[in-house]
Order: sequence, then structure tokens, then C-alpha cells
Amino acid sequence: MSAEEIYNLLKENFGNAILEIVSNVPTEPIISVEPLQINVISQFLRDSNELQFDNLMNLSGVDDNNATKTTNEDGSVSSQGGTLSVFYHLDSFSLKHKITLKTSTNRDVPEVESVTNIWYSANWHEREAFDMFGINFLNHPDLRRILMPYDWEGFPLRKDYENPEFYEGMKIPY
Amino acid sequence: MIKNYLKNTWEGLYTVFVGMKITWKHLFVPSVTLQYPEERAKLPERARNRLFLNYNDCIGCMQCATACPVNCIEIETVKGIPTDMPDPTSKGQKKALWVTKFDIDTGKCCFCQLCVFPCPTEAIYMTAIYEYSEFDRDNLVYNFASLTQAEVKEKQDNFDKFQAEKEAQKVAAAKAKAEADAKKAAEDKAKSEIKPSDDEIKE
Amino acid sequence: MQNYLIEIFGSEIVAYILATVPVLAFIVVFVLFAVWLERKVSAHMQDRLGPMRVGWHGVLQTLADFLKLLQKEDIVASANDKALFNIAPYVVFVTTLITYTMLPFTSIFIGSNADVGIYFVLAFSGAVVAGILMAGWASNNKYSLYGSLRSAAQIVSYEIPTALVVLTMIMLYGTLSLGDITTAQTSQFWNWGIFGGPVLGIGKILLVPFMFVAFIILFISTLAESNRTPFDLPESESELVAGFNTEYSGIKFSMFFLSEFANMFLIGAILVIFFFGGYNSPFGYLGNLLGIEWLIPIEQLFWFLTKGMFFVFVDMWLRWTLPRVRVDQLMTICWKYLIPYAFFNLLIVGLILLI
Amino acid sequence: MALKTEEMILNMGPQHPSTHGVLRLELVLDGEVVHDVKPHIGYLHRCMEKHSEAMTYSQVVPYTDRMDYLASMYNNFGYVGAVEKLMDIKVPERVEYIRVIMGELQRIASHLVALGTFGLDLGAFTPFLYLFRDREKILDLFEITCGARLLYNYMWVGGLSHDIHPDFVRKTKEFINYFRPTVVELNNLLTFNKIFIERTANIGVCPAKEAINLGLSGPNLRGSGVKFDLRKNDTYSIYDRFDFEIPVGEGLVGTVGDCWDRYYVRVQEVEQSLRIIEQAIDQIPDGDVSKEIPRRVKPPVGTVYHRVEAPKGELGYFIVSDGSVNPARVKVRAPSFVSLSAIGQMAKGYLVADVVAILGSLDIVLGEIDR
Repeated sequence: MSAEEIYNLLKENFGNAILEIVSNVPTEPIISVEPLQINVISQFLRDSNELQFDNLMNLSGVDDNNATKTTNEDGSVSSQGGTLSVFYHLDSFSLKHKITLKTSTNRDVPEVESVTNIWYSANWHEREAFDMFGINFLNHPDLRRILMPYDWEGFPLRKDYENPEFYEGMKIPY
Repeated sequence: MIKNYLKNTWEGLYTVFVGMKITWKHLFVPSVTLQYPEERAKLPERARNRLFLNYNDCIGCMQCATACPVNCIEIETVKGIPTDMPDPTSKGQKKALWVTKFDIDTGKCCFCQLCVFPCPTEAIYMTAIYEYSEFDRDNLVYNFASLTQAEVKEKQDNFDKFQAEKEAQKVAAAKAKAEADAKKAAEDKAKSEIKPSDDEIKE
Repeated sequence: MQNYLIEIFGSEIVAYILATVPVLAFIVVFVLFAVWLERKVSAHMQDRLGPMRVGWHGVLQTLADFLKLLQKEDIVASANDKALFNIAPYVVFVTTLITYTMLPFTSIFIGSNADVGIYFVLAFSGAVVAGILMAGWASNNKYSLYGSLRSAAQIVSYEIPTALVVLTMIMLYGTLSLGDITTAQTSQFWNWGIFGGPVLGIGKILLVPFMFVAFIILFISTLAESNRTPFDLPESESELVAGFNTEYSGIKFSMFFLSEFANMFLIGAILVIFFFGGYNSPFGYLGNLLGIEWLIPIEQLFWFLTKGMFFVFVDMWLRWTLPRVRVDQLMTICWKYLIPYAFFNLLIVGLILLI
Repeated sequence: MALKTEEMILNMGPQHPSTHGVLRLELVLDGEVVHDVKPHIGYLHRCMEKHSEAMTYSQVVPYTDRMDYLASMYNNFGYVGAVEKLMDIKVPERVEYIRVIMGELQRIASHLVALGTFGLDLGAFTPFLYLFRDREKILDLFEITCGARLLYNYMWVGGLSHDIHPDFVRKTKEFINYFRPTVVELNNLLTFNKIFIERTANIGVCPAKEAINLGLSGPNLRGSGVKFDLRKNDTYSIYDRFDFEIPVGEGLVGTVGDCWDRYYVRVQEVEQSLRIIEQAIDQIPDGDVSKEIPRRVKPPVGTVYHRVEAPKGELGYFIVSDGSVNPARVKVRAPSFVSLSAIGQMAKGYLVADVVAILGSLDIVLGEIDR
């Protein structure tokens, strides 16, 4: 099934939750969906007979770097607005088609529904996205930091992240 | 069930003997160990180990420093002046810069060889030397620039002086030009204003 | 030997203490050698060279390591049970050492030719469990505890097939004394236990396969008792780090090490005594041939050590060939395989001996 | 009388002989029976993804080397493949052939470590060293080609850093002839050893459906009986030109999807890789390997997800480009990362010693998990 057909099928079933399809990008068409509907959509993608996306290849958080930056009086930069995105790369073992989903959530209160109960492999990917971008995956069974220490502050892969000066009394960089 | 039981016993013993036969054979296979400090493996010609800079060939173009993914190369340069230009490289390329500082922190180096390829004069390359451990981390920073502090200062001063002179010349030229212009303007003015000015009238 | 010493010193206590000196010296020298051998055997089986620096082909490497171990800090963690923690290595070592008193090294040197010889050996090699349990418990470390509990289960279980095979052999020889068992196998090698021992006639031919089975069972079960691969679960490196001796360092650790290797020779010696004629030479003695009587004990010592070392070598050979079994499989091997086989073997050998 | 028993928590790692690096497993045990496994990772986190955002595209390549340090060539392969896809570069034939040969040699090298350490986890020390000895020979081949033994930085966007050494073809053929018998030896010494079979058969069974849901990939997935190999099913580079089989777990000595199957799939894959190399080595066309290397790697705005069949499984690179010379985001879908997340599901109900076996059969590399 081509991306257009999948998009149309999803649009039929979910209407407004499916936002748009971008197909003029270099490598792969991307379907944008609502962040709070992603679990329902994913369930459909996995269980529908025509789609059977049984394999979540990759789940990746991305900072879209579209926040408006303002320089404060003391020279520091603060950013407001903007979005964080999550990309889902799906693949079907049986039907051998692929699709990329994208969902964007606002940067200040980033919330996306978890898909861990649909594809178990999403578990650690979501934890990583939480760890690195602070995206809060709702209904995730075990949303903790994964790569960074449990008491780390801030979300390192956000574009406005600044290295802390100290961690547990140790100077960074040493 | 009894059959299975006996089969397990037999397999257990038999496969042990098969394994023992193999290890017994290996007891007499010549070993592959090299007794390292005395015997050394021959390194291939493309071996990538410690970085080396042929300082005389370096033209200070900074390409290696930009290519380095770990920023282990630090380069500082001073422009040469016409009377005191660096010697050209061994292949005859002209140099325009005095390389006053060329430090490679081999403690940071990740041996990716990305610095070697962009070098236009093949001055930086990787050698086959792999034994250079040090007790002090600072000793891992290699200074390749052979200019002494005094020389660096001299070059810098020379350049500054040259620059200053050039600047002065420029200023002088500009001044001269300005003066000339002013003069010319004045003359023009004088020519054009045949009538005395107001001041003169006042006087 | 003791009588001779008693005559010299006039005191039994001094004589007995002095009689242990050669044994102790033997163990230490043997361990130094065996550790080197283990490293060399493993190295050459794996196409390596092993230690090569200290002395010729690294023969003094173990000595150097031992000196290093002596100098190491003796760490006792604050949460350890100090008394038990300190005693445990010595308990393990001493119990192993005691069993050596029963071994007939030659016809004239035997620590004690007691009538209960093999019984005594079994009893004391079982007592090692106490030391290992102490070590595991006192370390206050979960890995150590697992190691020691596994060890206890293992040694206790494997006592049974060992005892059953020993029973078979006792039926054959009619004595418990290790010295007498050896004497029963004198003169020619077809008198050795593996070839049916001193039995004559048709019984001998019938016995040979069952003696072979008995030998295999005894070999496996004693191997398990000495905690060597494939039965080294108590210290299985890849699961339990180092098992019951995780927390030990320095000289105490070397005590465990010493007793492990002493145990290896002990099981080799037991096998040799039961099945391979003890100190008896397979070809007769050079001393008899030349008429030099004092040469005979030396030859006997040579044969005893050579045969014993061969089994030590086989232990090492197995260790560097096989993977480790799992703890439940260890029990399976013991209860489901070795014990039934040993039991049937016992019955059949008994029947044959009755004929 | 009912004895009061309680669960015990055992910390396995970060310093433990068989956690394959710095991994901490929190085991909840009832005696020796595992009730739960909680992996704690991040001890080797080197911020590769964050670093990449500050690097140019070609400077990221040495960083990818350091993820799965046992299969650096394949990490390069995946990354450059992704960037080339994004920039729409067609690399020369010669480069493709050399890449495939290097990739397959790397697969053998990685599998040798996997098989060896798996044996080591079960207490068999000797096969490990035999396999390492053979791996050294592969590393020698890499060394004459690019000068490095472990972290190659060999495949660049659009080409290769060096052409192959004149001796390479001859030496590779010699290696193949030398290596074939050692696989047989491994099988005799370890694979069909009764103790080894007892330790691995019916342990860590993962049925096909569950394996897909857990996201297992590569040999782990094929061990569960799913005939899926990206080289054939989602082909990239020039893999479609070669004739090779996809070995799958068949439950030869136990259940399909147990540790032994995962192990044996790797043994068979080594043989298949040899076949691919044999086919490719004679067909390398002439050409210039650096012809297509762009002077400046500056892909258009867009995203790309490119996946390759790395030795450990599906290695994916997700790259977001904002049109500058630095990638805006590089996310690595590391196969070990997903495999390790499955251990909690797979190890429940087995013994402590089996956790070690399951972990070994998953063939994880912490460099790749923590990145």
C-alpha cells in the first residue's frame, strides 16, 4: 500500500486526527497525526487487515527548532513556543510496506500518548525520547530516564539545552 | 524413556570425548602469541597511529583543524611580511603564514585520519609509532611548531610593525591624498572665489 | 615412619608434627607446580603461550604471584562476620590437609595407615562444606551466599555416588585401609583395580567393564566434589563473579586456592589408589633389578606422583574443554544418572564377586 | 509449617564478568529463580547523538564507529547509506562491492565475538580464544586496507577513505580457505556438546509473534523462526546480486526460538557471509573509490530513515537535515538497544545462570545501547 492510500484510509477512519501528508520531501512521505490520538491510530495500523504494521522500526523524538528565541538583557537566550515531534517508522513483515508517522506536540507541555502496549519495542524508545526531550508519554508503564542519570536536570537534546555547571558537586566539564 | 536415558548418558560422555580430542590436538598447535616487547607484529604501510606533522611543510591553512571531529589540533598563525617570508615547502609551495603554534593533543586524538586527507601539502600524516604513553597527561600534547617564544614574538612584532607601517603608510598616503585634495580644493576655492571672504572683509 | 621419628625424638607429639612437614611441603610445592601447569595447559590448548617471563617458560610465575598475594592488603569489610570470615579459609585448607595423612605415597611413607582410611578421607573431604558455608555466610555478599549454598548442595549430593563406588571397591578389596588396598594391587598391572583387582579367573574378565564404569563415576563425582569445571558452580565466574571467595583477598584467598589444588591431587590420588595400583609400578622396579633397596620407595613415589598428576592433568584438560552445567542439571547428573548407575554397578559387582 | 520466604534483589553489574560491558541488571530472585529483570543502562553514554548535532556530516562517521565497536564497518555502512539516500548520491560500483565485502567480513568478526562470548558466559573458555584468534585475521585484513583494526572510519559519504590494498583479494581468499574448517571445529567443540545443548536448549524461548512485538531483529528474530533479513527483504546496496540463504531457527535440539537457535543461526550466518564474500571478491570492478565523495556534504532539508542488516540486527539511522552542514538530529535505532529491552520479558521464570545465557544469546554491545 502506498503512503497516499494509507493516508486516505486513515483519514476515512479517524477524520480530523489525521492532519496532513507531506510527500514532496526527499526520501519518504510523512503522515502527521494528533499526538493524543496516536495510540488509537497505532492500534488500527497494527490490527487492520489491510495494513498489519506489526513492526515499529524506530521511534524518535525530534526538536523542530522552531521556537521563537529572545535574547534577554543579560545575554542569555530564552525560547518560547515551538514544537517537539515524535517520528514513528512502521514496517509490516507480512505485507512489506512502510510508513512514517509524525506527531507534533507543543514544547511547553509536551504530551503524546504511549504506544508501548501496541508495540513493546516502543518502550525504551519512548523512555529515551522522554529522557532526551522531556516528551511525556501518557500511559507509559515505566517512564523513567534511561540513558542519563536518574537525577539529571534538563533535557539534553533540546536545542535550547545548556550544559549545567555542576553535577552532584562535580564540575562539568571536569 | 530408558532409551532416552541411555542416549543422554552416551551423548554426554561422547561429546565430552570429542571436545577433549580437539583440545588435545590444539595442545600441539604452535601458539599465535607474540612476546610483545621482543617480538612485534609488522604494521601495514597504512597503519594509523600517532599523528605527525612535518612542520616545514605546513602552510597553516587550518584545514586539518577544521576537519578534526574532536578538536585536538590547535593552530595559530601570523602573516609573514615580504622581507621575512617563511621558506617554501619541500615541494615548492609558497607559504604566506608563520605557523606560530601547532599543538596536537594526542590524548584527545581518535585516529580517524580525517585531518590527513584535506592537507594540501601532505604535511600531517599518521605514523607507525604506537608506543608513546606518558605519566603526565600534559606530555601527550605535542608541540610541532619549532619557533621559539622569542621568534614568535619577533614574528608577531614584525607583523605588527609591518602592519603598523603599512597602516602608517596608508594613513600617510591617505593624509597626503587628503592634503592634496584639500590643497586642490583650496586652490579651486581660491580660484573660484576671487572676492575676499567675509572674514577678510571683517578684518 | 612415625615409629622412626618417635625413636629419634622420644616424643610422640614432636614426631607427629614433624611427620606432617613433608606432606605440607609437598602440597605447597605441588600447588606451585600445578598452578603453573594449569596456566600452561590452558594456554597451549588455546594456542597461547601462557606465562613466559618469570623463569624458564614462567615456572616461577606462581611463586611471584604467591609473593604478591602475601603482600596484598587483607581486606575485611565492615559488614563481614569477622570471626567466621577469618577462620573459614583455614578450615577449608586444614580439612583438605588432614585427608593427606591417609595417602600412601610410598610403601614406607604413609601418614597413618589407619584401618578406616577411605572413610576418614570421605568424612574430611565432606567437612570442607563447613568452611565454604562459613566463608559464604560471613562474607555477607549475595554472590558468596549463592556460591556457598550451591557448594554445600553439590558436595553433599556427590558424596553419595562417591560412597557407592567406594563401597564397590571395598567389596573388591575387603578393606578400608588405603595402604592395604594398594598392597592388594602389587606385582603386575593386571592386578590393578581397573582390571578387576586381585580377583582371579573368570570373575576378573567379567569385572573389567564394571570397574571401568565405577572408575568413570568416581572420577565425575570426585571432580564435582573438588568444584572444578564443568562442576565449578560455587565459583562460576560468569554468574557469581567468584562465588564464595568473592570477598577474599591476599593470603586468605590463596588458602582457598591452595586447598582447591590440593583437592585436585587428592582426588587424583584416590582414583590412583582404587584403580591404578597406587604407588605400584606397572613394570616392576629398577631397584629390584639392580638390587638397590633404597631406590624402590623413590620409584614408588615417582609412580604415585606421576599417576596422580595425570589425573590432575585430565581435570585441567576437561576444564578447558567443557562449558559449565547449571545448578539443577548438576543435581540431575548426580541423582538421576550417577547414583542409579553406581547402585547397579554395586549390585552387579557384588554378584560377580559372589560367584 | 509454612516458612516465611521473601524475594531477594541481586545486582548484576555494572562490574560483572558476563554483562558484556557496563550493564546493570537488577534481578528479583526467589532462590535461584528469576521473577523480574530490570536493566539499568547509560553507564557508557557518550552523547553521540548530541555530539552529532555539532559535527559536519562527515565528522559523524568516526562517532558511529564507536557505537557498536565490534562492527564498526557496518555502522559506517548504515550511516553513509542514510546520508547518501538523503543527498541522492549514486556511489560507484567498485565502492559498493568493497562495502559489501567489508560489511560481510565485519559480520563474521562480530559473530565470532558473539559466539565466543556466549560460550564464555556458559563457562567454555577455549572456543572463545579460538574464535578471537580467527577474528584477528579479519582485523588484519581491515588493517591492511585502512590502517585501523577496530575503529575504521573507512566508509565515507559517497565513497571510501582508501582503495583496497593490492594484497587484499589474495589474503581474503586465503582467509576463507583457512576459516571454513574452524567453523566445523567450533561445532564439534561447542555447538553440539551435550552440556552446551543442555544449557541453551529450551532456555529463553521467544516465539515468533512475541519476537516481532518485542522488536527483536537480525539473528535474534531469525532464531525465533522468522525468515526476515533486510539484505533480502528490504534490500540495499547491491545485496540483491548475491545468492545466499537466510538461516532460521528450527528447534533442532529444543524449542524454536531458544538460546541454542539464536546461537546456531549465527554459526550458519558466518557460512552465508563467506559465500557472499566469495561471490563478490571476484567481481570487484575497476574504478575510483573517491570519485563521488562530495566536497561539501550539505543535504537538502528533509528526513531519512535508512536501515541495514547489521550483525546484531536492524541498525537504523534517522537523520533530520535542516539544510545546513550539520545534521539537525541523528537518531540511531541500535539493534542491541531494542534486544536488551526484551530481556525482562524473556528471562522471567528461568534461573540466574539462564539470565547469563539469555543475555549472551541476545548478543548486546553496550556501546551501541548507550551510544
